[in-house]
Amino acid sequence: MRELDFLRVQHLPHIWCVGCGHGTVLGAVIRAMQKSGIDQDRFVVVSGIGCSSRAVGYLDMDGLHTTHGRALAFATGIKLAKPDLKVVVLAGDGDLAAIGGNHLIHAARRNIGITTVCFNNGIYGMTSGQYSPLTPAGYRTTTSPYGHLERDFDLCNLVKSAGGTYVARSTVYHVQQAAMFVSRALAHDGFSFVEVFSPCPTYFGRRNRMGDPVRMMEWLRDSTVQSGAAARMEPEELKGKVVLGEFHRTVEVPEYAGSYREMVDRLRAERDDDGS
Amino acid sequence: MRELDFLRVQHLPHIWCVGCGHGTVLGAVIRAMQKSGIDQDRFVVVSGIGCSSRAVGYLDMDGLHTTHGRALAFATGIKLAKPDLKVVVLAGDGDLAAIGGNHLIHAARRNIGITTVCFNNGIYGMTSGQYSPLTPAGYRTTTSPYGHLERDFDLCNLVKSAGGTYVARSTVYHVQQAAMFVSRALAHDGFSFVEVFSPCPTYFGRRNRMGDPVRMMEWLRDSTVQSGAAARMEPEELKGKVVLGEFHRTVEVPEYAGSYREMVDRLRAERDDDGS
Amino acid sequence: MAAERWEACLAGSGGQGIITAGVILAEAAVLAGLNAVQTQSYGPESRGGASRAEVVLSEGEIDYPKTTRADVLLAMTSEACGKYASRLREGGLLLADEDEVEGVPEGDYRVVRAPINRTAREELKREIVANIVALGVLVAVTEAVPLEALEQAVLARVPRGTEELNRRALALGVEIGRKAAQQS
Amino acid sequence: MAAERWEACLAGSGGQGIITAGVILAEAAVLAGLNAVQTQSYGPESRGGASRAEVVLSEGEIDYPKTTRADVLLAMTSEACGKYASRLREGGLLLADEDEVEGVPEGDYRVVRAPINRTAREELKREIVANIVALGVLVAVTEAVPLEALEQAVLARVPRGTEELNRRALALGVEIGRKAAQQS
Amino acid sequence: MAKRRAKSIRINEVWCKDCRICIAFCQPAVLLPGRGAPVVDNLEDCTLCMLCELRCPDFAIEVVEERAESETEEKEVATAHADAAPDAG
Amino acid sequence: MAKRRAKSIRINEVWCKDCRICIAFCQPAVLLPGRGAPVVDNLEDCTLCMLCELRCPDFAIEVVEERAESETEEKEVATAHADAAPDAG
Amino acid sequence: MRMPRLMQGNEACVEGALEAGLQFYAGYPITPSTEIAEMLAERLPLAGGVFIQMEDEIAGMAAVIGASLAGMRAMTATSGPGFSLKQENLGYAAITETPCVVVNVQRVGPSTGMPTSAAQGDVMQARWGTHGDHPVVALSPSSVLETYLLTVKAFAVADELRVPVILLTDEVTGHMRERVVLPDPGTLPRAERPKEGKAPPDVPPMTHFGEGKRTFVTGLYHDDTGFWTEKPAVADRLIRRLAGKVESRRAELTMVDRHYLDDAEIAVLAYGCVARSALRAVRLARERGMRVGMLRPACLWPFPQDEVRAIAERVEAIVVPEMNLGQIVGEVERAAAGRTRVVGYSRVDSELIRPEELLPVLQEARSPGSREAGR
Amino acid sequence: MRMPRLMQGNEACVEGALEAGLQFYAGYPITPSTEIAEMLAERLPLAGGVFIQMEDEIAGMAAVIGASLAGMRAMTATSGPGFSLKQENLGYAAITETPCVVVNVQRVGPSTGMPTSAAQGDVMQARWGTHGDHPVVALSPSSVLETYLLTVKAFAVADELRVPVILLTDEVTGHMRERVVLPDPGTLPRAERPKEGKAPPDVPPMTHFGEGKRTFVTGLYHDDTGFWTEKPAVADRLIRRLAGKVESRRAELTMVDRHYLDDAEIAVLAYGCVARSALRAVRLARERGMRVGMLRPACLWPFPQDEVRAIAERVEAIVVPEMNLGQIVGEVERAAAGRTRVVGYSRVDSELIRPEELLPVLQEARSPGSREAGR
Ligand SMILES: Cc1ncc(C[n+]2csc(CCOP(=O)(O)OP(=O)(O)O)c2C)c(N)n1
Ligand SMILES: Cc1ncc(C[n+]2csc(CCOP(=O)(O)OP(=O)(O)O)c2C)c(N)n1
Ligand code: SF4
Ligand code: SF4
Ligand code: SF4
Ligand code: SF4
Repeated sequence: MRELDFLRVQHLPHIWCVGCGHGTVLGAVIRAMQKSGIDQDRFVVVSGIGCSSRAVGYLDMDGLHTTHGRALAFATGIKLAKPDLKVVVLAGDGDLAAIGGNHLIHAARRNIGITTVCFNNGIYGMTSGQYSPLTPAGYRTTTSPYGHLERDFDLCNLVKSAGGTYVARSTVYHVQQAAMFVSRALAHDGFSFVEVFSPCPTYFGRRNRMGDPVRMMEWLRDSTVQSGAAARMEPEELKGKVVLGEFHRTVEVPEYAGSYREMVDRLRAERDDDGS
Repeated sequence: MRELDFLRVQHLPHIWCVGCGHGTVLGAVIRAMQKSGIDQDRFVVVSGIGCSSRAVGYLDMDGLHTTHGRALAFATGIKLAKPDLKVVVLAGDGDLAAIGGNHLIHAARRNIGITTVCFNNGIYGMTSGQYSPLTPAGYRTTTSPYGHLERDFDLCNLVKSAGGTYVARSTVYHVQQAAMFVSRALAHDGFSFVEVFSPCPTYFGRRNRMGDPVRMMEWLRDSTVQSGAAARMEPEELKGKVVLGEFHRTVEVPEYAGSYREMVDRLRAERDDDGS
Repeated sequence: MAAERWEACLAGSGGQGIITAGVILAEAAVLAGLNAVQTQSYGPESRGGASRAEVVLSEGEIDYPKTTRADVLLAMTSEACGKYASRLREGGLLLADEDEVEGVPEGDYRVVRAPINRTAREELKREIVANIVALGVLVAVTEAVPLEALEQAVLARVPRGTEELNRRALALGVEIGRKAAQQS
Repeated sequence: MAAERWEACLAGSGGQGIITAGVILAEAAVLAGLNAVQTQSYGPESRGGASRAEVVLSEGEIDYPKTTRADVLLAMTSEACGKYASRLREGGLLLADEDEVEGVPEGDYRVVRAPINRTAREELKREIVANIVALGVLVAVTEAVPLEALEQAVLARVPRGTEELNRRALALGVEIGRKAAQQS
Repeated sequence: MAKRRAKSIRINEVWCKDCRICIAFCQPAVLLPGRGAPVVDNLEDCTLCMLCELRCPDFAIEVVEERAESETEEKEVATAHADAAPDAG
Repeated sequence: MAKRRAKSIRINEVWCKDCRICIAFCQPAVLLPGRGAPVVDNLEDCTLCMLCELRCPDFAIEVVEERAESETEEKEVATAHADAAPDAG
Repeated sequence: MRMPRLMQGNEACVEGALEAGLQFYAGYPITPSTEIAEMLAERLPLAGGVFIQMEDEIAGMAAVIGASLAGMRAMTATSGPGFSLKQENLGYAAITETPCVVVNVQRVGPSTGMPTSAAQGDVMQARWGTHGDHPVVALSPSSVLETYLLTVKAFAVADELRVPVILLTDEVTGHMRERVVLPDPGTLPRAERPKEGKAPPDVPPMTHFGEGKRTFVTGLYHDDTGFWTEKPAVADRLIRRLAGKVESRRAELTMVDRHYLDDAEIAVLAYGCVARSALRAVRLARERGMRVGMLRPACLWPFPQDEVRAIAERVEAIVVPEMNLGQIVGEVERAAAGRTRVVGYSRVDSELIRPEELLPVLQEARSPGSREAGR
Repeated sequence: MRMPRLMQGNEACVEGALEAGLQFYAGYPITPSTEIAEMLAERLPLAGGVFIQMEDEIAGMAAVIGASLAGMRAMTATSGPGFSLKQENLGYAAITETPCVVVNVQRVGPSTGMPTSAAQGDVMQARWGTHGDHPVVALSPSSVLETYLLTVKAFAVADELRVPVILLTDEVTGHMRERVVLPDPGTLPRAERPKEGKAPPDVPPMTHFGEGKRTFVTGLYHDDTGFWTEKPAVADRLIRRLAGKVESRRAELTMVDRHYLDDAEIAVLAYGCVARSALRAVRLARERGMRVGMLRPACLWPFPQDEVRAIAERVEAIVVPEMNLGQIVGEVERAAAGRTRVVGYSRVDSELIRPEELLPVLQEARSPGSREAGR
């Protein structure tokens, strides 16, 4: 398996549970990286804290496992310091959208050249199953024992509204699509965001009668619909379905780290002209 | 002036600069409150830190002047503790959208019954003029001396995407419209958000050749367009213009504090039934 | 039954219900009027890595809450056995799964082996109740708590609808425990 | 010129350029080879509330950086005058705006009044240079720093294009300062 | 209904910061710059659009309508109260 | 081009956690549950869709294509390496 | 007295909070405190209260303060990283005199550290974690029962003094299950928030939002009306009163257990889970004929300096074992002020200190030089 | 030597940082530190570096660490509220051994407090603000020139020891303008980050992102490869090494000024802006014939305990004036360990302590009982 070239195999098997989707997302990310043609040593992967965030430890490349929710803020420092590096953030929905929500919208607003992959399992896995901002209403978690009352974000829509310039969603069931989106995200010059549904059978599954990993995969298959198909469906039919696809892509907005470098170069050239 | 009934007049004149729009926004908010028919003693006004956030000190009602950026999180506690109170957050663009951005999107997601008025001057006034997430690209501030490189949020769009159920924008030039939007926001059961452009002649103005308060008002007049008119304009014409109007209003989403109370009542009724 | 201070260490891998077993044992002791403390140790990968529960029983005050010189070690895996055998006091009891634990380290303690997992898997068709079988074995061999208290504690903690299964698991555990004790 | 330790307190309201005046005075001192420290005090409403600059000059080390017993107090408003007059040392100099400051508190100090704001407003048509006029007055009366150094410091700090205005403001300040000193 | 007209325009000179917004956007040019606060020039032209009052950032200008006698009295009190402590905050 | 077929399906039993996702979604039912890891039942039916490998959360299953000799060799090394330290982390 | 039962430390905290009249919980999950949130998510709605999981710890602390100001008894629970994030708003609670309880179930730090293991590394942070001078009350239980009792106490102190109170527990105490016999409901003292006319001179009466009092609350320095001020004299009075209201009640807040101190030559000072190890070590030492005693403070802040000073007068050494690199030992040194030798002992590898390992330390403390004490 | 010029404290910090090779600044505006950001927004791009204003202080600290790990010299500046928010990531910098400089221009706390006034209320927070045990180096300048010098030093220490270094200044020192003569560029010592083969035994060599080393960095306990571990022995080694690398360099890090101590009966220990008041008070006291001397630590953490102890042996009392309710005075008490009387003096009304007000305190320290010292 070529994927193993990008893994610190000495640390496998990984800590993830039986049937946890995070390993599948990681595989998709690796294949997209390998397809990108970018040298393994030009990547820096950055994460927060959570089961998903451990992914960066398994990748055999520069990696930064930061504090909970802050991956994008650390990544912003790296990208601005070394704009030539390909900075990739891998983290969970809790990490990116709960405690890290502010960094997400601001990174998107700046359109900084970071590719973010959100491992969305709709729950806090690492801390054993509390609700996250991506837990759909009505589902049970340890902190919503009577069914969740809050609505979940449409994270792709949020990132787009905040200013992200490549935005897409897929699932580990649709693993090839997920890899394709990540690979387009990597090719994109600007803030790119891919949300991948990744089951947590242990906590999300068990509490919601889907403890079997296979059952969770079926759920991903049955509760989602591709954007193309969705466009042809009635609102009624779409109820309870999540739409997958590429939602936004624009190349008209300048990437931030590049703009900054340009400004620096311009200012220094002006100064040198003045000086001469 | 009826407005004075809602002010702690002993603390006037307020600290705001000559021509600062914050006093005008405050006046509009007061008139909307008075029009709402809600008892003065049923309001709690909550703010963060900034020139604008001082507004809550001048209002003669329950008021909470919190830490920078956290107004909505404090307000959430108040609303959940006493759902019958009318909780109103008054704060600046820096407070709400920079450090407080996460609380803003989560309050919107929960659709908690808080009315938020953003005093948007596109700058940090209190700390003397650094850029904010609402500073438009290209403008000069003390921390963007060469012209601002980042894009600003479309805050109304962001709040709508996050889940807010009443979203509108106006300016102090259009002060009557601003008051009308705030008054509709107060009437709305759910998370309501009104962005009001409010000039900071001292810092935003002076750095951008608009130090004169009158000049800033003209700028608000000339750089904005009403949504009705905007709908009939070509994209070319709209360039550089900010659209004003009501952008979103839905009553289909339940208000969070109310839903929570309902759940509590249901659970307790069930338990009591069990017990009998 | 425990008099002064009696210590048990229950060790296996995550997902084997080791901690639940420890809790039930402590609860049984409380039901029986004893003082009890139960502690545990687990890693972030609680769903796979090593897992350990410690139970201290006494008729009096329990100061230090963890085991120091365990009276009993229940080892559900080889790894657990190798790691914790040294915690046994001289003359203590090492209770090992007959199939899963290979090669018991040398030491001054009594070794009892019982087919805990096999019984759960084959007799009860539910590997998940191995922990209850283990409790049956442990209490049969040590008489740390009265069996009635143990049964009551088991039934109070297991999910509704599984009472019968667990009752049987406990009974089978006691049975193989007695048998094993005689053989050892 | 300042020998041991010379202290000035400049007080007025926000927006009057009081702090700038303090900075310029300190810079002039540095240009003249003196040691100088300038500190300030301001509230959040810096654009309206009270504003104060303190300048300490010395030929040697300056330990405590604020005024304790000021040699000079420049008071641009009545409020400032009332608030800080007590900081003057015995025999110190109170320099007050002739029109803005009403009723100088009693004390053992010399009082000099000059039409600082009026000169800026009427002679120079720019109230904003009142601080520079004040500096002229202050240095004319006290000779705390050489006038050339002061002019150099003023010109180095004012916005480009306003040099001539400020030069005139300074000259007028010196003029009314000398006149006022004679009269007092 | 009789034509509505302004009885007076009151300016709180202690609160007014002389930003001149009221002056600049008054269509009939009722107000003129003064020393530190606007002055009312031709009251009779006032159309009672109220924008000066609504836009004033300092609650410092009040347009009093001819008829609204009783309401005015009430306000008098509040304004006086306000003047009593002009330098707090 | 010759019809592509699987040469072998290798399962890393140390890494495999027996989630059975590979088994459940294999259309031609090539794989069957085993003791602790899937077993290959009828290799010949494999359509080389690769979904089992792509979806495996544990990098534990590899479908080796008939022709891809050289590439396979390479991997052998990596897999061996992996097995060397199965309990780290 | 209620039935004996086996109870987890975190559960005892929940039971104590509910007994104290908890109505509002806002927090953010973090190991090893999460059980508190989870149990309250289930229990609070049934008690007519409110549970909310906020977007982060900062928001959790903020919502707690908001709810408390609206009149509810409110708390949050967290562990190291979350405790660090709550610091700014903890200071806000202090300056605004908002009663609330913050539970920190300590784990190994710094940073993410070892999330599932116990430590006592946040003791000094509990005292000094937020910027600026501020009063702190921090209680530290050593058993499951005491977790219950101190939780009830925490609410009483918070309400009475209008201060945030920190319950500083640890992974061992929080996750340990222990036989407890809880006191009957309603038998433990509960305090009311000070009301107009019934408030002590140094704690202002509290009005809540929605009571028609037009209450204004700010984190700026403020005068007696609550409005901001920059007047130095008012500022001085405020900050000294805030510190003073805790400082002047040092005696009432001090809670210490004494064991075998009467004839002791060596005293051990230990708190939290380590006190369990220490007590056993003391007993083992006594068995070996050493005259060792123990002082266990259950209230760490304010620190029981007078009690320590008194003991320092009488013993040859005070040994302070901690699961950190030496935090409370510094306070002991300060209180002892040279009157006796103070010997720290640190264990920072995530394992609870074992009684046996303290014996050589005690030995060494009695006759220094025989071995290198501490590690 | 360069031309004399009048320079602001915050400006000196900027000049020092640029002299030290600063390449990256990320922060969030806050009074009274903002000038640092504003000047760097102008200067850094011209120097080829990067300035960014982040969405909050947490992000500012995070970006600084990220940039440092990518090889840039990086810093941030803030004041109390922001310093509280940065605590979690400060601990992350400590455990990941990421060099960086954090400037805290202290203002009056707690909470929003008095934003435009000076205090020294964050001194203990600088030591203990983040959860868990962690090493801290904190420098505190008393003048504009020293702000420059200590900023350069801060970067040198950060790079050499791979630690975050805190520059603890205050509103007075930060906003004060003073005549300075800066040393010639390049004349002050600069350190390099430890490299493979050239690293001291207790500071691991540093590799940066983008160097092809596949560096892995985590805030979990980790082994020498940087990978997470839960092994107690490895954890123990890590945390003790982290603390030890600063502790073992206590002597090198200690920087104290001594004034008139030779024959002193009373010593004053003061730091930061208050040292200016204290020095004048000492001189005034000498004029009045009192034998008073002064010790001024410029490095507060690690605290110069040996120096204090040595003085405690010789004087009748040590007076510690601070613009807080008594923070460093606790360290002095601890170090003095009963060898001399320690007298604190607090001023917390936002005004700089005046030399005259210290005279009665000194008097009282010499002959206790004559009046109530302190306030
Ligand atoms: C500041 C802070 N708060 C809380 C935690 C505890 N914590 C660790 S991971 C996590 C959430 C994990 O959820 P997610 O990011 O969705 O990842 P998953 O584990 O589900 O993959 C939480 C709350 C922490 N480590 N730090
Ligand atoms: C945690 C924290 N960070 C920074 C500050 C400093 N600060 C005070 S107000 C403010 C921004 C004000 O901008 P905005 O909210 O837009 O209000 P405005 O003053 O422009 O009305 C900042 C950065 C603070 N008080 N607390
Ligand atoms: S707890 Fe959930 S998210 Fe975490 S490893 Fe297990 S399945 Fe995956
Ligand atoms: S600084 Fe700007 S925002 Fe603040 S009061 Fe002045 S004009 Fe208003
Ligand atoms: S998908 Fe992978 S882990 Fe799951 S059973 Fe198949 S080979 Fe094993
Ligand atoms: S490659 Fe496809 S057909 Fe072949 S075994 Fe895997 S899932 Fe089945």
